[in-house]
Amino acid sequence: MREIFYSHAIREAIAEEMERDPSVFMLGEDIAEYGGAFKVTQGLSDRFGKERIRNTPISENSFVGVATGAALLGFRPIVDIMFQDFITLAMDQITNHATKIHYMYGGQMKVPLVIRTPAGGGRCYGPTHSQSLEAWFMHIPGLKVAAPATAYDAKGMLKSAIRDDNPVVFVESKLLYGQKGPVPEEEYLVPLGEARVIREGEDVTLIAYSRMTVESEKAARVLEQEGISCEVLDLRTLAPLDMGKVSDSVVKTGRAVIVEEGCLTNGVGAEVSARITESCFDYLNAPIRRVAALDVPVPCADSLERAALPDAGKIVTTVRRLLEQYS
Amino acid sequence: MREIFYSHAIREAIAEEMERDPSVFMLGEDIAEYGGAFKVTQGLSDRFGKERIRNTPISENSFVGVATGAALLGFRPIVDIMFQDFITLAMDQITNHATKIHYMYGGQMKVPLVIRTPAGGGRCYGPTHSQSLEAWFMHIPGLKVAAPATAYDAKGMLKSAIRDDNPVVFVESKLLYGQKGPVPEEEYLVPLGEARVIREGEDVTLIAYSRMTVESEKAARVLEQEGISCEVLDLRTLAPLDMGKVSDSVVKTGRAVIVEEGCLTNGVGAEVSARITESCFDYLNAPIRRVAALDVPVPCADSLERAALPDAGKIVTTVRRLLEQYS
Amino acid sequence: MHNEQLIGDYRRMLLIRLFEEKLDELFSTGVIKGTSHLYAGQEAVAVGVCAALRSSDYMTSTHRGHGHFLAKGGDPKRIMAELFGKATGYSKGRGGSQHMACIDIGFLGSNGITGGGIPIATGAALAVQMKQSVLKQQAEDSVVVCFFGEGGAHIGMFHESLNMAGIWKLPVIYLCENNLYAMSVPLSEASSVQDIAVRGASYNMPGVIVDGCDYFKVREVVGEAARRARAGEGPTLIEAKTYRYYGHSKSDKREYRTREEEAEWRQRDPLLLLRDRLRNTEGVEDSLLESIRMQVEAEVEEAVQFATEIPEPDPMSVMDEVFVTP
Amino acid sequence: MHNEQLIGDYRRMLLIRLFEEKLDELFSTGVIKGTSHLYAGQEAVAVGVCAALRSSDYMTSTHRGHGHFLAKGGDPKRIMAELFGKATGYSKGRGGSQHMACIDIGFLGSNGITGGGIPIATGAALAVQMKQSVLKQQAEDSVVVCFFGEGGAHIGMFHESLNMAGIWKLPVIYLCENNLYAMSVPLSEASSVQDIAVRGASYNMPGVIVDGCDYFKVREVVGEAARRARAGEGPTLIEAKTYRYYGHSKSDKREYRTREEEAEWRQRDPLLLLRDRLRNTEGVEDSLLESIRMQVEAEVEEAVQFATEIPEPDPMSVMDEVFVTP
Ligand SMILES: Cc1ncc(C[n+]2csc(CCOP(=O)(O)OP(=O)(O)O)c2C)c(N)n1
Ligand SMILES: Cc1ncc(C[n+]2csc(CCOP(=O)(O)OP(=O)(O)O)c2C)c(N)n1
Ligand SMILES: [Mg+2]
Ligand SMILES: [Mg+2]
Repeated sequence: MREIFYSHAIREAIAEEMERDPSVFMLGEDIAEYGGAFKVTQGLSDRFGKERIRNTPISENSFVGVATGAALLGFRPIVDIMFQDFITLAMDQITNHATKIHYMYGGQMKVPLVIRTPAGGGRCYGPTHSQSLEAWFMHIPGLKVAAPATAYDAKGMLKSAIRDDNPVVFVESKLLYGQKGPVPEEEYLVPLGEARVIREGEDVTLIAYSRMTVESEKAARVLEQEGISCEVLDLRTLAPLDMGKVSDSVVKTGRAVIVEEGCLTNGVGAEVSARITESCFDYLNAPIRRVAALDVPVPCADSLERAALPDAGKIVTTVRRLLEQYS
Repeated sequence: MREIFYSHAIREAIAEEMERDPSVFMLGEDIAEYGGAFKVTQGLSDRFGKERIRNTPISENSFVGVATGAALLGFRPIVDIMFQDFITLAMDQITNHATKIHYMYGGQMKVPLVIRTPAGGGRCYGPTHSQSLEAWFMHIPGLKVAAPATAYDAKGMLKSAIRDDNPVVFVESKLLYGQKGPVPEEEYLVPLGEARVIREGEDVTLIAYSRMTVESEKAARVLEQEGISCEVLDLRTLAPLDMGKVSDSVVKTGRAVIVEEGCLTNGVGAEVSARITESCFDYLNAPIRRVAALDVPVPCADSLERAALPDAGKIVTTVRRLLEQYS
Repeated sequence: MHNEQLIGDYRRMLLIRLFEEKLDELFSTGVIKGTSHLYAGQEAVAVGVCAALRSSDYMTSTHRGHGHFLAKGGDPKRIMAELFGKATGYSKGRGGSQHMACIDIGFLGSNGITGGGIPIATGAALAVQMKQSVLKQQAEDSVVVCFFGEGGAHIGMFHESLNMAGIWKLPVIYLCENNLYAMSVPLSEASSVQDIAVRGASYNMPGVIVDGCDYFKVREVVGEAARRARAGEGPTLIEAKTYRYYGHSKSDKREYRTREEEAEWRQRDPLLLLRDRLRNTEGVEDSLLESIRMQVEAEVEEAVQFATEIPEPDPMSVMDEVFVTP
Repeated sequence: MHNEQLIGDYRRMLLIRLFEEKLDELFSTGVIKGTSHLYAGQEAVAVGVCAALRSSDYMTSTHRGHGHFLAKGGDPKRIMAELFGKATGYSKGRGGSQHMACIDIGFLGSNGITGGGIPIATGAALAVQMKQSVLKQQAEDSVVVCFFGEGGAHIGMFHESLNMAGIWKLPVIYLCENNLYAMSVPLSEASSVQDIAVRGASYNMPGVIVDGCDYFKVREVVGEAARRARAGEGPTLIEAKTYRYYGHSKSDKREYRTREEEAEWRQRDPLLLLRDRLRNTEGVEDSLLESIRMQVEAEVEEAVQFATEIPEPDPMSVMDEVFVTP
């Protein structure tokens, strides 16, 4: 199968859906000729015109609201929030409008809206350009949250998100954009809400999503050398959470380590941990551990950024220590 | 000891601190003559003038930013966000500025800023006027989050918050405003970051904060009749979390139920649960349970709102069931 | 033959007035819970606006939305039912006073967040424009009217949205109801300018001031704005100077303004102005006016009756429709 | 005797230019990581502004902040150190290019969020005003200058903040550097108006346009705005028409604009304009200009040297100063 970049997979998803459905269009800063800050939408304005690949002023809250208004009248907008850090500006329109409209007005209207937003650090961009805030979105009823780890999933899940009748925050990873992976030529969809075991193992389940899936796999390979067998689960969608898959794996291994790039406290891992405790208590052989960013703004300097963010090495250390204590 | 309203306790705290320190002032909508939507600041503009109890236009993000700017130059502003639902508009200034400035600029500047914000439902105000979003704030490094349950704590913690050199989100409860409690005439402080056991018990620890502390106590009284002995812990501060107190109690009882008014998924209880599992695993006799709002916008109609929000009855049911399963 | 539109619109203004007066009563007697923001005093704005528009046009509203909704053609029974928190209310009891919509009549929703509807209206206007240009629905020439108060004119979304509408020349009318107060805060304390309309120039759109007590003047300026919008000439900002008779919400004692000021505005009551015109220029007899009043009173009573009798929402339904299910 | 201020300011403009040129080199050779937004081309704005202000006045800046910081008196060594991610950088390596401050010289910070500094500047101005009125520090008459780009003039915080400054008559100067593009997006695609300055009228403040290539004109209009501010007459919005020579950030190939346009602007290079003036009107000899250039080149080299040699931050310090500890 051909291998393409994660970023190109996203571009293909957008192009295919725009081709298929004239009501799909994009709003965002610098997405037209410039192709977006990460070149994800490059070429799309040539192909679909600048009405459908529409540059906006720097007005995050309102262009999310504009997309919501267009969705009420039958369009399926895709909004590009250039860095996830800027989504802080749009929390009102996301929380109080886009996600509430369907329920709050008695089910009369729907808001098929996708908000694409690259998260994460590792590029020395500093505190306002490196955050992973997706945990917030899990706390908002009526919102789906997708966070693919591979080019294949990025394409298939984005296509599903665009066709979904609910608002979806689509978390991309800046560092994954440049990673290649197999993506079929023919059309396919990856449904939202289904986690995936990407490596089978016996001793401990590593639960991750987005870029941390890659780090978890690396860690699993290292640990294998030491005789520790890790099952690696890619959540893929954070809301709804596929707790069935999580439980199945944790029941099997009896141990869970959750890995995410966002800050530890009240991160994604908090919810996953709480649910595992609720559902798998009788099967747990060890406390659940979380590997996450330190509770600190993501610093700019390489040495500090590495210290703040999780990586394979930190996962290895955590798993190793857990198995020493609870083997 | 005299008993005063929770709302009056807050007013006293503000008045005392404004008296004590001329750099303390308030910004917010309708806080001057009108006294705020919940009359908390009534009379303060008469006493301190409208420069220090300053009405703002409806501009949440910017008046939080204005307060931040004033804090950089030595003031200690208190911002009133009329309903916590509107803090969604200010997430950028809170997340990317107020809380990052100290760290991000190398420790040169500080932002002593208090953001008062009433949360919660129970008044049939509907989806945009009833939310409890405090879990988000625990995910922001550099931010303290206080959520008092009594008039005594409201006063003492607000005074501590005003004197704190860090930004503090101060979560108030609309339904508690009208509750009375003992408050001494003489000055006192309640430090931030200390939880409190408000009822001792043996079988299970109920962990709550703000209004849910009251519901948990009610539930404990009911359960006592059935021979179930509950320890009730009031977290008081959500960030930093006083895990020492939580662990001590859970180690003793072996069971924990966490209660909050916000939505279940990625709520405060998620983090507390994850930390309990991490620290008390060997002492847990039962899975941790969470009692929280359903993952739904808070509906307006009384019958629906009751169905969505947690209360003593739901706590009782949860505890009862837990002890049946894991006695 | 009388002028049917005028009489119909007078009737609608009266319906709003009596509906709100009834609500005031129901709130103060505790029949209705929650809160509510009454539209009485501003009727000529909502009804004047709708008189200039087609029923197929769109509208977004505010927290003070009952008047807008009734003007747009909302059913008083189902609005009342929503206020009573009942299952057959427009929002099935979930939204209450501040959150009602009816997509079928183009009413895109009242809104509990001040200014929150401004970008949504702008997006609806973008959708109308793109239906023409992208979806090639040549006949589509709807207009979106976006209501907000002068207090809402200070929030960032106002600026961001009007800028986008100005760039894209969207078919939208920004209708600022300047009733002098945002809750307790008078215009002068919250606004750097006396007239919100001057801000049109910041977005390359006309900024028009109109007497919001005068149904005819409102209808006229909105008519011109709608013409512009349909002709592709872009958005208009209209500021209607008006006044709300009741407090901001049910608990407000109106201490921030004088009874004299209130009395002055009452002298230019929009209903009286229109009634006098009907009498003097249109030759409408008092008997007709009287019978209209009786009809409207009955309609309001009927709405209360309806709302009282229908069932509460089933608590078991609380989680329904959080998501759209295929 | 030469005009020392002019020569000093020329020197400072040259320092900014050469500093940014050096940075461009360091980025393209991979010596520096992360990203950076170069100020070259806009020097007359930052230096002209500071020429009109006192060193005790305050400033907030943007993502494109090195020029502002150097103009305000920032130490090139510590700025460079921050860009290198080193422990003695202004932000101890935590902030990087977009997040530097120096409270001691009134530089309240560059800012990675477009428009994010606008309310902060406004609040600083409120603090200045309240130091006078509430804290009775009679001598306090500082001014705050708030930089932002024309792209930043479309975000809600611009509107909200200027409205508050207008109401409260704050001592603040809003300095919009209109360099025609926000990343790739030209003014005409992101703005409903051609001149941002017209928006002053929305907040009851003067809106002034100035040639941002002309140090003298910038100094003059800022001088008048500062006088107004100190006299309690309130804020001013100034729009400086300017141009950035490099791409938006390091990866930008400038495909959205023509080389001809760039060449045209280069003809009115702010440094050349000031140099000619120094030569022709002030009688400054080429030898002096040459020695200034050599000094400045040395200063930049010294900064690079400094930044290269000092240590990386200790990874163990990563959690320091998340909170202020008593
Ligand atoms: C973002 C936000 N901030 C504050 C409020 C609280 N609030 C509700 S209505 C109102 C005043 C609105 O004034 P205006 O826009 O003039 O409308 P009016 O009530 O006069 O019709 C305020 C402050 C809110 N609902 N939303
Ligand atoms: C809120 C926010 N949105 C988007 C960005 C990404 N971004 C950084 S600079 C920039 C363009 C800013 O343009 P302008 O204000 O004109 O300043 P200039 O770069 O031209 O100096 C954009 C879109 C950001 N940093 N913050
Ligand atoms: Mg008003
Ligand atoms: Mg620019």
